[in-house]
Amino acid sequence: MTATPVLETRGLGRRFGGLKAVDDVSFSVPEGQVLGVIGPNGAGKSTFINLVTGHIRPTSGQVLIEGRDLTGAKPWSIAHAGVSRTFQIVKPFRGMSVRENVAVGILYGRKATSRMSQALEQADEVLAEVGLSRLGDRAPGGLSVADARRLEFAKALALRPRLLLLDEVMAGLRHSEIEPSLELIKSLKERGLTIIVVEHVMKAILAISDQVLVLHQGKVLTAGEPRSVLSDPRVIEAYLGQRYVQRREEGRS
Amino acid sequence: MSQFLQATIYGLLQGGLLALIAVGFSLVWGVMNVVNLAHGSFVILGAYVGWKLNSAMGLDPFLGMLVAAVVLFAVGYVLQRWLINLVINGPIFITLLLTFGLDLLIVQGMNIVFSADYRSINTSYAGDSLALGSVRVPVGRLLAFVIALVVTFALVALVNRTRTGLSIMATGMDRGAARLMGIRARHAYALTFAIAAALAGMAGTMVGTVGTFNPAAAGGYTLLSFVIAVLGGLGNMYGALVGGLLIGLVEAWGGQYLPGTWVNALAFAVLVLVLVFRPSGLVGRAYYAARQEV
Amino acid sequence: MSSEARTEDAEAIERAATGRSAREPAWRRWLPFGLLLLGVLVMLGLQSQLYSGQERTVSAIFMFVALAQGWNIIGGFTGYASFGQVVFFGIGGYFTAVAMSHWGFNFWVSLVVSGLVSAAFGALIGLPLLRLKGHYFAIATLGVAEGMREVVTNVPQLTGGGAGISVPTVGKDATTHYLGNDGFYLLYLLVAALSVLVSILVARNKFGFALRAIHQDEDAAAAMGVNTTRAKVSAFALSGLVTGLVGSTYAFQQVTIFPERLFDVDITVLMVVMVVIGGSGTVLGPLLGAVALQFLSEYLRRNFTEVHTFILGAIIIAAVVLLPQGAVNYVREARQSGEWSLLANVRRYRL
Amino acid sequence: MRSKSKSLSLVAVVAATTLVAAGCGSKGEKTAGSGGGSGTLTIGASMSLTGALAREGALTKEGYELCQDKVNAKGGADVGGKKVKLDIKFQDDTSKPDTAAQLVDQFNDQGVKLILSSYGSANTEAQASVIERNGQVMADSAGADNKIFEKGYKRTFAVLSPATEYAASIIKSIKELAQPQPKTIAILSADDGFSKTVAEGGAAAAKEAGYTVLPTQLFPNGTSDVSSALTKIKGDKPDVIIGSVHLVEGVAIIKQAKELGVVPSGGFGETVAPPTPDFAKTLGKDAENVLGSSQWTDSTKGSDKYFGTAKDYAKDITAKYGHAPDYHDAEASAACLALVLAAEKAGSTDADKVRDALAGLDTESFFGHIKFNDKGQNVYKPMSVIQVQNGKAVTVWPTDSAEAKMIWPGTKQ
Repeated sequence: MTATPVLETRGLGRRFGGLKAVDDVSFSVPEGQVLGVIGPNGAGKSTFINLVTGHIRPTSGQVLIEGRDLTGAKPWSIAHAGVSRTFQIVKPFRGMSVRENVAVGILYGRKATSRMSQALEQADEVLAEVGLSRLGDRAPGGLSVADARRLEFAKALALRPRLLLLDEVMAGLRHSEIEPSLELIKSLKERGLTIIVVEHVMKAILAISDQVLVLHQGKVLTAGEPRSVLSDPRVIEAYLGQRYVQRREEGRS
Repeated sequence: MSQFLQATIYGLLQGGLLALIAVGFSLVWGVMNVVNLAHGSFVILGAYVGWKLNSAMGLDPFLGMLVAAVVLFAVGYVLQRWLINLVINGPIFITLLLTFGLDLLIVQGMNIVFSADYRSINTSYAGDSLALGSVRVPVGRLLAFVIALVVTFALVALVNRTRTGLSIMATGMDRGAARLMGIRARHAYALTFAIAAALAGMAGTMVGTVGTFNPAAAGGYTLLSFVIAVLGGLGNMYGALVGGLLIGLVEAWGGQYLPGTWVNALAFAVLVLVLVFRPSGLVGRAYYAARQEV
Repeated sequence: MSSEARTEDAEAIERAATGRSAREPAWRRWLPFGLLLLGVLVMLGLQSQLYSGQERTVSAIFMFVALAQGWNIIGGFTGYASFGQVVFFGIGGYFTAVAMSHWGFNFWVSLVVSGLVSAAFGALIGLPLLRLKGHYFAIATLGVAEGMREVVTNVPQLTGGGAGISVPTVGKDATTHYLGNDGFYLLYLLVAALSVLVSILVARNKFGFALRAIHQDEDAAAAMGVNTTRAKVSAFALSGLVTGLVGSTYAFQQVTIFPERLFDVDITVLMVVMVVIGGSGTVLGPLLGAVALQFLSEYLRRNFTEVHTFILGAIIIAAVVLLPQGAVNYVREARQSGEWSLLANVRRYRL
Repeated sequence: MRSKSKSLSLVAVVAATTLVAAGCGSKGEKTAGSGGGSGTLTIGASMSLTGALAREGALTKEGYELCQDKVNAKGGADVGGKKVKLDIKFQDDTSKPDTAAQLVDQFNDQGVKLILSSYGSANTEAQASVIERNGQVMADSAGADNKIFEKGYKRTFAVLSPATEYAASIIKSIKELAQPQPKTIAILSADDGFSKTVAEGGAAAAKEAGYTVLPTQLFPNGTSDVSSALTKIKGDKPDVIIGSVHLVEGVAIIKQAKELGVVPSGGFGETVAPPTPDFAKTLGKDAENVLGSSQWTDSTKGSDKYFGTAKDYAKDITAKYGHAPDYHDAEASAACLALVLAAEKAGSTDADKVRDALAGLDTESFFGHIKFNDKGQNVYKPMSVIQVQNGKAVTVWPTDSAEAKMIWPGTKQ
């Protein structure tokens, strides 16, 4: 394919002392696709996101966003380049109302406005998208787990991103709560957003990913179309474990 | 040359004393993330205890400092257990302010009780000095230096080897986990603070023996403790020792070779540079570097 | 730290109450400015009621209002506890003294330039120091302030060193004639009003959002496109500007200034005490705190000549233990939760 | 937002009302406290009772209090033919110049025009400029730095000899009495304005006396570690070490000189440290034979109707405060005395009249001769040089009031 990918990494790596948290990761995400990233705990998934979003400087390799080399750029530059992310541990601005939380992204995001009232109005729109309208005046401290995750979503969307990185947005959610977020991601995809989803919830990965990337001990174990990747014996052995296979067998018969 | 040697000896001896003052400060900071602005007033309080015992009943300060240690231990325990623990979870300037209030209280209290007159503990021997060639080694400071080293090492041993010590460390590293292990954080904290106060008290008595003191002198020792704790890496007790000696030398040499009183600026310059370029301290990494509230 | 989190939650309830909806009526947007104006007018009216010396006493209150507001920008909104804030006071004061006595500047020029110089200094030391967090930042700034005092002491040919430096205020070499207590009352009132105005603007505009975001979570703020470095440095410079202006005014009022006083750590501590007791991160808190504490210490000094600092220490301790979140925030929370008991309040930070 | 604005207005009101209240409060004071004419002679005194200068501040207060007692014991001062009681209002300036100046202004509000100075040159200097502006009058008991008197102030009068005399008088006494005569003199000085002026005065006098003077070594004001300054001069083997110091640095010099084996062939001279009883108390036998200079000793010549002689004064202090008189006590009492005598001479408590009376004052007192030059300094009173002998400070110079012979050399090799 000729179109420049939204995100491309070349031999991206980061070592902490002796440990290689992320090691020589190269791949690319084409426009409008959803990439699922899986791997056991400590496989380097979050580090990988932090490298892409500039929260950690890579020790080797490159990060290209829509062809521009943004290796080692500061988080805010990355954000202005159209990449936004959620945090695995939600990071709401506790001193502010939910609405104001989102407004920050609108005031400083890619299409930044500096008119306060305008920003707050747009914030309400974003809250509506993720279904938090009714909570605009509340303090984030009081939100339920699900709503807190929705707020992370809203804050990320407030930047009007082209690429969205979701770091375990479904962790700790009940099944009933997972559905709506899946719907949300799908709708975003339909709007042409490119999305990277880091998840443990296989169901979610299968449901939404066009491609899946498996990290293991910082390296790319394999990548490709979801079902084939998930049935790859190395992946099963490294990550999913036998029980998962058995369940799938049972599921078939 | 002999000038340089003299300055070096003197700096080292002074540094040992400073280390003893700072090690407790550093421990408190490391374990409970409290910067105790009243630390210097503990030093002076200790000096007064030693002075009273000496002037009232002629007790030798190097014995008196043990009493000072006991008294300050009690004071420290009470303050932490029933006062500082009340705000220990607050943002940093809350604890800073509380200890500042304490400092006002103690210093002004000493002013009222002992008056602001300068005091000094007199011994027949502390002022004498051994002559090594052209260089003199003052007896009192030498004694203080040796004691400072011994006590510091004893403290390290206590913290690393005994159950109490371990409980303190554990609480410092992860209060939640420590509680699960059945350690009572309040008690552990109070102990830590008490130990720090006791050391400050001992050091104070020695300060009073080799020098002069009055309540107003408290602030200076708090500041020095800052510098040394940061140099050594907070909570790192050996670090505090190295930091103390280093500051002692820096000031002695600076005093020799810098014009005017530029030497005063030196300590702070070192402090800021270390913070900017090596925030975890010069000596390895601080035990509690992870606890910088990042 | 989880403890931090718990405390933030409490603040959250309160601050959320102030969360403005998009459809805020215009008159409310202008209310704070109106009230500020009203306050200034009241103070102007008050002047006629005061003896010259009382004017000076009240001027001291204005001075601390401005100092507290200055600290609040970096310490309250941004959450970086600067314990060397007095360095801006000192630099502002000494620049004015030196400019007026050596370089023949008149006061008004010196005032403005002193402010700018302090701001520049803030930016300069901000770049390296603002990478430090919590206590480390606090102590680094403290070190800068103490160090700067020694520097000033050691260049006597310029600053007069420990012997102090005098601004020419009478005779032919007086570049600006001394303002007298009436004049300084107005000048300090102006500076105080300015500081409050700055504070109001910061509290409600885009910049203030960035600072509050940084206070709460710096990573998240950066991820949302806030150039945290620029925001923090600007905040530090801005607080330096305000503090420097006060220092400059102080130097001219004192005529003769000394390093020990101009870089006196007690001044920093007073700023912090005032902000914390009043309520940090709010516009009103520092104002209240400064007024209250100045009245209190003045009253104590007059009536307990021997033991007033002792009492002040006790009061600070009590205040910190009972009202750790500051009066303003306490009232707001209490309004929200209906929990007015101070004892319940103590639990918040208790071990 | 709402709560914010509400309370904001609240503050404005609260502040306003409280301030107005304060205003009225002191309006009351004004009528009560104003000195002019009424039955009392009211004097305002801002003291350093807390903070860095608390010690000297306390002594100064003693001096002012004793003055009040003495004058009132005689039924008060005789102003314009009628006896008026002396009423000194004390306020704490917490050792801070700005507060000291502010207090002078506050006294002015209350109609208190006659002021007794705070302790130390910094505070006094800050006060002097305000005094000048308010048309008050100040008797300066402790601000000796000549700098204060170079400003052309007309309303501040210092009873004490100027700073330049402190070290110079020691040099003069050595020149006159010391046998064998020293050759090299080293001067160590604290880095505050007063001490530096003292050191300059000393150096000048020493050069004039034909001694070799080593470059002055500075150390921080109030430090208890002067080792580096001592190590620097050790090599040059000075015959006399002069310290321009306060008590704490003075003690440090003697202690650490011993530790470092710095032993001048002649002896030590340390301006104001040795005269204070604490000096000998703190240093024990090491204090022996150290020279010091004092504004006053109990053998100072002269007497006056309120305090009698210096010896009487010493008795009174000891009786009232249970310690031997410190020269700070005497300075303070003398300043107070000067104001009282001036008021009597003027026959009025009016500031301008008292000022003129002070300018023309020329009298003997327990403190020695009190007479001011046109700058307001008392240059007519010689300073006494004392020496610690057997744990007690005794006057050795000027010889006409000496209690003992100067022991020289003061140090045993």
